[in-house]
Amino acid sequence: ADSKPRDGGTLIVGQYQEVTQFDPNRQYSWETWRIDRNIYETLVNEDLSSPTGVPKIVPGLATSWTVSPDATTYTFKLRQGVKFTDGTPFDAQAVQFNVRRFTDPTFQYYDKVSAATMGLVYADLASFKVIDDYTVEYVFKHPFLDYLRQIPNSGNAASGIFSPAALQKYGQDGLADHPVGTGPFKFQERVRGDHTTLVRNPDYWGARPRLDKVIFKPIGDDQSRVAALRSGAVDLISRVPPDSVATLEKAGFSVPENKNVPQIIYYNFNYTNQYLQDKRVRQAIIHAVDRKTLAEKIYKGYAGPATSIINQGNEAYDASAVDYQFDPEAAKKLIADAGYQPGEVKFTILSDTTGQPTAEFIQQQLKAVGIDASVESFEWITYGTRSANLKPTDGINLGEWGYIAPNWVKIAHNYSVVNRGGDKYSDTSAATNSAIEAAAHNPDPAKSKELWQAAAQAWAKDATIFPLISFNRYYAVSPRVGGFVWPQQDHYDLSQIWVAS
Amino acid sequence: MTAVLTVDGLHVDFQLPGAVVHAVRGVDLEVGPGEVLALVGESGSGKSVTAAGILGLLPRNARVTAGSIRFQGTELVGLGERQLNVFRGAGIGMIFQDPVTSLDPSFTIGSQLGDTARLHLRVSRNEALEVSRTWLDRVGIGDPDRVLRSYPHELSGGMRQRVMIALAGLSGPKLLIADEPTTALDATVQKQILDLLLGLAGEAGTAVLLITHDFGVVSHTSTRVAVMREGTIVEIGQTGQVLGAPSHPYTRTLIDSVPEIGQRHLQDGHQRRLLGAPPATARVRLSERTEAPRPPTDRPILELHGVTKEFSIGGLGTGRHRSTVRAVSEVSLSVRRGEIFGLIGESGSGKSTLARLSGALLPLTAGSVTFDGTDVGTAGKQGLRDLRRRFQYVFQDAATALNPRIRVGDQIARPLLRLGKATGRREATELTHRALELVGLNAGYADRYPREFSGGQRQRVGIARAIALEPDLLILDEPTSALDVSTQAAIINLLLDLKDELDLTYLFIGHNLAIIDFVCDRIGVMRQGSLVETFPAGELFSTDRQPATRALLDAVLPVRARRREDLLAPSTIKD
Amino acid sequence: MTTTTAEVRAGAPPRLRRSAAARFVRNREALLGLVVLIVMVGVSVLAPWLAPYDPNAGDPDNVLAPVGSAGHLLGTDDQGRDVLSRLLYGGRGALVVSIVSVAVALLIGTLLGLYGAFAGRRTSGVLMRIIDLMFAFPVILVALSLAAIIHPGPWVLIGTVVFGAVPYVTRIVFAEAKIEREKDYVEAARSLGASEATILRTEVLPNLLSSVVIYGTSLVGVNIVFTASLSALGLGIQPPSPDWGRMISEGAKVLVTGNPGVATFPAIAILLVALAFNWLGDGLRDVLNP
Amino acid sequence: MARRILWRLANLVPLLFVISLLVFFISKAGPADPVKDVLSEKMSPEQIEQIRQAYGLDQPAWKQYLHWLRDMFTNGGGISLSVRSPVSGIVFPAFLNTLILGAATTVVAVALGVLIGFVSGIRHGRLIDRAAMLLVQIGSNLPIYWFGLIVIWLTAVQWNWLPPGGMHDLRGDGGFGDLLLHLIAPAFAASLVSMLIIARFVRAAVIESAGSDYIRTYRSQGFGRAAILGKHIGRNILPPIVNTTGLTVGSVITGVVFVETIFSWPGLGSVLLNAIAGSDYPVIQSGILLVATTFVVVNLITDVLLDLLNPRLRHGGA
Ligand SMILES: Nc1ncnc2c1ncn2[C@@H]1O[C@H](COP(=O)(O)OP(=O)(O)OP(=O)(O)O)[C@@H](O)[C@H]1O
Ligand SMILES: Nc1ncnc2c1ncn2[C@@H]1O[C@H](COP(=O)(O)OP(=O)(O)OP(=O)(O)O)[C@@H](O)[C@H]1O
Ligand SMILES: [Mg+2]
Ligand SMILES: [Mg+2]
Repeated sequence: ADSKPRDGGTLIVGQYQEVTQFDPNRQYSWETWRIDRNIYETLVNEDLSSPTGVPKIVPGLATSWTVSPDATTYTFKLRQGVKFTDGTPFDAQAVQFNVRRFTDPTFQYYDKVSAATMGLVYADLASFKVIDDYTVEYVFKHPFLDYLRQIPNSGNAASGIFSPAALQKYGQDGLADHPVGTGPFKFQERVRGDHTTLVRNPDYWGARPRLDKVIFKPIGDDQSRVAALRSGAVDLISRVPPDSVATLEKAGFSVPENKNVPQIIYYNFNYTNQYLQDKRVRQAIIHAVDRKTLAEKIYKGYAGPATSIINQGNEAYDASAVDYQFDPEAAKKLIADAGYQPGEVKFTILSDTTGQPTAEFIQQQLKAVGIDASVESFEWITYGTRSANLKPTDGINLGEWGYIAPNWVKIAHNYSVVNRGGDKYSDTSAATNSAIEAAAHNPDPAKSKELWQAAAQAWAKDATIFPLISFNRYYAVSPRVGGFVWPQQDHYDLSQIWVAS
Repeated sequence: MTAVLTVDGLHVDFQLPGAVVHAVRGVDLEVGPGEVLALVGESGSGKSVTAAGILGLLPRNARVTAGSIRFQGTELVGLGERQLNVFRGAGIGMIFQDPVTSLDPSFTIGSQLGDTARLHLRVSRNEALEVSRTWLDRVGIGDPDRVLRSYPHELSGGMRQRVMIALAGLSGPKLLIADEPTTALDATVQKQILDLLLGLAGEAGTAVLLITHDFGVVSHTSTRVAVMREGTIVEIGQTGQVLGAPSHPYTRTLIDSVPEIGQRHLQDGHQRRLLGAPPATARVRLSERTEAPRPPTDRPILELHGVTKEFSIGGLGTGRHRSTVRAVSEVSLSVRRGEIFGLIGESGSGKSTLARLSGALLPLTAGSVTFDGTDVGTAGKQGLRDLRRRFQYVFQDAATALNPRIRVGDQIARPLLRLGKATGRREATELTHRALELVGLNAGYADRYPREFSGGQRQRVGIARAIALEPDLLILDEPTSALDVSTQAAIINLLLDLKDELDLTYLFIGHNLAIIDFVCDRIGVMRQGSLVETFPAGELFSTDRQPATRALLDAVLPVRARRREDLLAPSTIKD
Repeated sequence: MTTTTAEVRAGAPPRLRRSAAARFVRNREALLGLVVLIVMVGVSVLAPWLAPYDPNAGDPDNVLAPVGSAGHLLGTDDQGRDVLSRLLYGGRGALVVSIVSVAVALLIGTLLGLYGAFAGRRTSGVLMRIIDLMFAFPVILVALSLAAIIHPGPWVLIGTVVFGAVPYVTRIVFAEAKIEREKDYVEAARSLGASEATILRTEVLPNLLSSVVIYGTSLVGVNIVFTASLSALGLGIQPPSPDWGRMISEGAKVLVTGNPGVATFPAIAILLVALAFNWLGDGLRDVLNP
Repeated sequence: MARRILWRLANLVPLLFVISLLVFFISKAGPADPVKDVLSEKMSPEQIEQIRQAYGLDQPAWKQYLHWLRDMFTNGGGISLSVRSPVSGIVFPAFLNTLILGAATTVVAVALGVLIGFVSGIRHGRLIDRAAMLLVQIGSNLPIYWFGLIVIWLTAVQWNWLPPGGMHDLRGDGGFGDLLLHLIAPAFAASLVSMLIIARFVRAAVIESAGSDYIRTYRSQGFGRAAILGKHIGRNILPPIVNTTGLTVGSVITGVVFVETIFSWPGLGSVLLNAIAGSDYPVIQSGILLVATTFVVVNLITDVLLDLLNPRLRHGGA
């Protein structure tokens, strides 16, 4: 890691999942965006070169921008002279094509799937205008302070700009396999299940990427991924199993620590379960679980307890916020108050296999307060479908998400409570909703943090979400690799990384 | 001149789980060059085991516990496989008793003969084929080319046996051990084969150890005879002397049991039995129940009309063109209730096939079979099964007709239960034991598996299985070919007694004309798939017989010179 | 019958064969297999009395204690649960599932294979194509569908294994039965009035037993492992129930870094059971089929 | 015989049709909803509904089936519902990779299985027989999750002999030698079970054949051990070998999912697993149809070979 920066070479990244697809409007999952963002760029970027601090918003495909005081209108000056890797120019028309694809049902290239995915960010878009060849304007119905943060966001609904020509050429479904953007690397090939290769974009407008080639390889099995890193087959892996951290470090690999990454593990409640419709039971559950011990003992300190839905790394993070203390006695009392005998409350904990230790830990702790939970754990993909199709006997199910932008509170509340019909079972849902709306539609940056924290606190009252832990080790890097930085974000910048020869 | 083979005090034991069988208990033998030593004896007396022991080819569970075997002065007992291989084939040739199982089912006859030829004669592939063809010709196979390209299962019993002989003779051994080489052969071919053996002995000085039951064969072929019983040699001496003046009582019994041409079991209304035994006065039937007497009818019990059978051979993967072999051709025949119908004919003439067709064990190519008024071809599954309890088979190849994985006791008892002859396990077991005893086997053998029997014992198991069912019609395909003469006599007598008692009908296929002549009421002669003639048994020697029949008769070997004159038709006897 | 010379041989025939049980006992390997199995079953049944700890109770302060640590003979897993206790309990599901499912699969497969070999060409064709179909059907899909209908658990595993193994058994039996079908003893049995069904059951089956036993006993261990993998997909025995298969897939995480015992001991247990079945099978074959 | 082969191939059509129907309706009736998956966790019900419409999933099941059928013939199976990309591009390459692994596995299983079975059979009851059988019994009953990791750990991490997984060295040129190197560990691991079964069958067949009367005949003619073993015993044990080999090909194609996972082999197993979990029926359909075709063809070849190998069966039964 301490060798001199060097030009050329190939970096091989071992990912923990097969990536979804390289269509910026349809893609989802962090691992996909870690690739995609090298192909597609966004109007604004985050500066990912520092391991600490909320990344600064910096120019990307836009060189400058203005935000109206009410935070509804965003005007971007586009960078000139930029070309997509297929040679077509990047300009306001291209941006318009992109935006219309997922917002304008009258557009020839409108795509419902993209619209559904991108709705997360653009649902409130009132209009989009091309001012001139290099100026575009987005107008939102409500103040949207976090829009700039959302643009380069990861996971789903990132606003990467693709080449309209490519879409026209390959079709709505074809773009995914023939991605064309303006990024530092360009797509070379994807062998499904095996690898994706990117090569340096020689015409890149920004700083020349050091690497000739980056290869991403999915290795789903945790142990195999670690073995691949150790044997030198890959240079960088994500999702280091906590049990491997110490050995990897001992073997000379670096496993950077970052306690401020916008990532949180939490549990959703299933409101079709009769017991969980009672807020006292939900509160009892949170009281019953010792998140500190979970983080320190089961995860050996490679995770930190999360006691608020505002994840660490979020702009509105407040370390002192605690929803419910670890207090088994209080939990027992709450259950008794709810009218249940010990052992009467029964439900299933759904988890993916990586979360299984957590689930089993929770199960044991619930047992101590008289809740009889069983665990069902599934492979990641199976789990996804299973958790999207809950049965009334299911109790809580694992979630993993998180954002830097504080409107994460709204997103999370929507999905964990509103969409699941949880509002009915919370006495304070009206207050929570209005607090969230107030924060979301607030145009004043100075007040933003405060409002979001208040919203989160209002939400926590009736225990409709169960935050758990955040990981603080995630990547492991071979000593061959130089310049790797794990910023406060759930992706990283590859353009300035180098590998030793 | 030293003996080619010397066996001294040979003892062989079989280790069965929980028991030891002393199969051979001190056998001494000597065979000199050019000599033919005949080994006769009771079925199960250890002849085959002795023979196999010489070549070191005993089954895994057998041990030579004592004795010595010297071939041209070399001690063979205790030699390893590799050292024995020096002698096998080129030095000592062996013709096994059961040609069905002794030929490799996966290779053509040509390939099996050819391999041996190339191993021992060091000839090219083509020459090997030529040698094989010559040998098939020498053992009297008429169409060697077809046989060379055939698989063992496509040949008749006699053809397989002759292939076995060719296989052993091919490599020109100094000592030839022939274990009942002619049991499945008709008289003509038998004579041809024996002359071949004599030729080998005479010209090449080959020593021959000939195991046989047929005293005609003994007197025709051998210089000396050894008589074996219960694992030991009870008498040994010059052929003429042993046959003429046997000293051991067992030998005498044997010789007295030899059937002679021209005797009939029913003559002038008098019942006779072999060996001068009287017809049974006591009941011989197995079951206690009495059958309802059958309504007397004139309807034939079995009727064949224009029965034809073609086998298709060749085709994809066999390296030869698809073609058909006509094994049975337009045979019409009717067997009356209560008669014994004999079927004779040269080997491969279609007798066994015809028998199988009669019981609908093979689909017909053309024609019809009627059993007691029911058309077998259209009887349907259930109808056929109903018929089957009324006719039974004794198959030619006892070795393969028994299920190798089931104790013989069960193989006899199960059909009894199935067909309602016995009402419970106990009764079935009892009947099984009785049936075994009737054919001269100890009831204790019920516990054994087929491979633990001698050839003749297996054959008797087959007979026991069939008679235990007391069928109306019994098809006997060479039922006594592997039996020594005294056992054979006992079996024949048993069959006759059973028939009297139960009014059975037999279809009796055989090569031994004396036996056929003795037991049958009517006789049919087959040749190349066709039934050439049928006639009452008494007219077997009449002068207007077809040439095919005459040829068979002409080849019958006399047992003793002094009996020649006794024959009814002396003019037909040749030396 | 008075004249048979063979009858001269007097004396009661020796009973040549010992009873099947006696022969089985003499077969040392088979006996060893039986003993191992009995011990395994016994331990599983007696687990509540033998196990030093509650197999599901984790101790967060004592995770991944190494083999031989004080109080935990075989160490603890990543939840701090006692490996020995889990090992003792863990055989219950594995043994029941694998034995039941293999037995059922053998039964069905053998019946179908025999039937296919003896039925008419058309019936046999249809049957064997159905078998092809079963072959091609991913067992995972079966498992998922079953899990949807009857909830993940042992029955899903049994159903899945049966579905997966039946086509194999069927084809093995089918191919061999087709060869047997042509043999003379079958013809003989037919002539002895046996119906086709009887021939299959009492005549052909004993000749196939060796193959069936070989295949069946090979399957037992394999299927314990397979069901473990299904459990890992969330379709079988659910955590935290101790189950050898699950213990292996969970223990694999800490195989190299942590306590290798968590996965290794159940692996050895499965191996022992599998070996025991193999021995038992070989012994059984010798007894049934000397 | 030739007619029979054609007939069997013609059978393929209705068979595949039945399979596709079955698979379709089972995946429809299954617990999962193709649109509700990891992604949908993070979507509102309206968004999910939109996607559902986009893929025609709001239509009645039979229409969906017909659409799939049409897609099958017009554009290679349509679009995957969960991966949203053409099915052919997902399934074919993966299937090819599985075939490669399957072929290698079969070769290893058959070669080693026959060798071990043969040696054990000849040395029946001796030390080497017992040792060899014990070894394969142990080998084939090692849980793959455990054993595979140990193999990777030792060969890749500790000794650096073999790659830790995957099909190619991503840094190399991906030549044939490289592929072979990557095949060693997974093929070996995947072959263990079949190897045991083949070894046991071969052993039993050798023992039976070696004790048979016709082998006694060859021995009586002084054929050397090698000739008898190689040609005659070899020929007579071919049927069980062919039969179990056919089964091996089948079992490795469907059974290597776990091996694929551990050795990061980009095969059909994991593709199908994911598709099944997500009720992605276009992918399941195409995948299963490919597998089914392979099975039918392999079974057909096996059956024909078995018949050809048995002189009594060559004419298609008596
Ligand atoms: N594999 C075996 N296991 C046990 N006993 C056997 C075995 N083979 C033969 N025997 C027994 O050994 C004795 C001698 O058998 P052998 O085959 O030598 O008789 P044989 O004289 O050739 O009779 P046959 O004339 O009937 O062929 C018989 O009693 C037989 O039951
Ligand atoms: N399955 C078959 N396939 C082809 N040809 C066969 C088959 N079975 C018998 N044959 C042929 O049919 C002919 C008659 O055979 P069959 O067994 O009926 O003769 P046989 O009269 O009983 O002779 P033997 O006295 O030698 O037993 C022979 O030429 C034989 O090769
Ligand atoms: Mg004999
Ligand atoms: Mg015949």
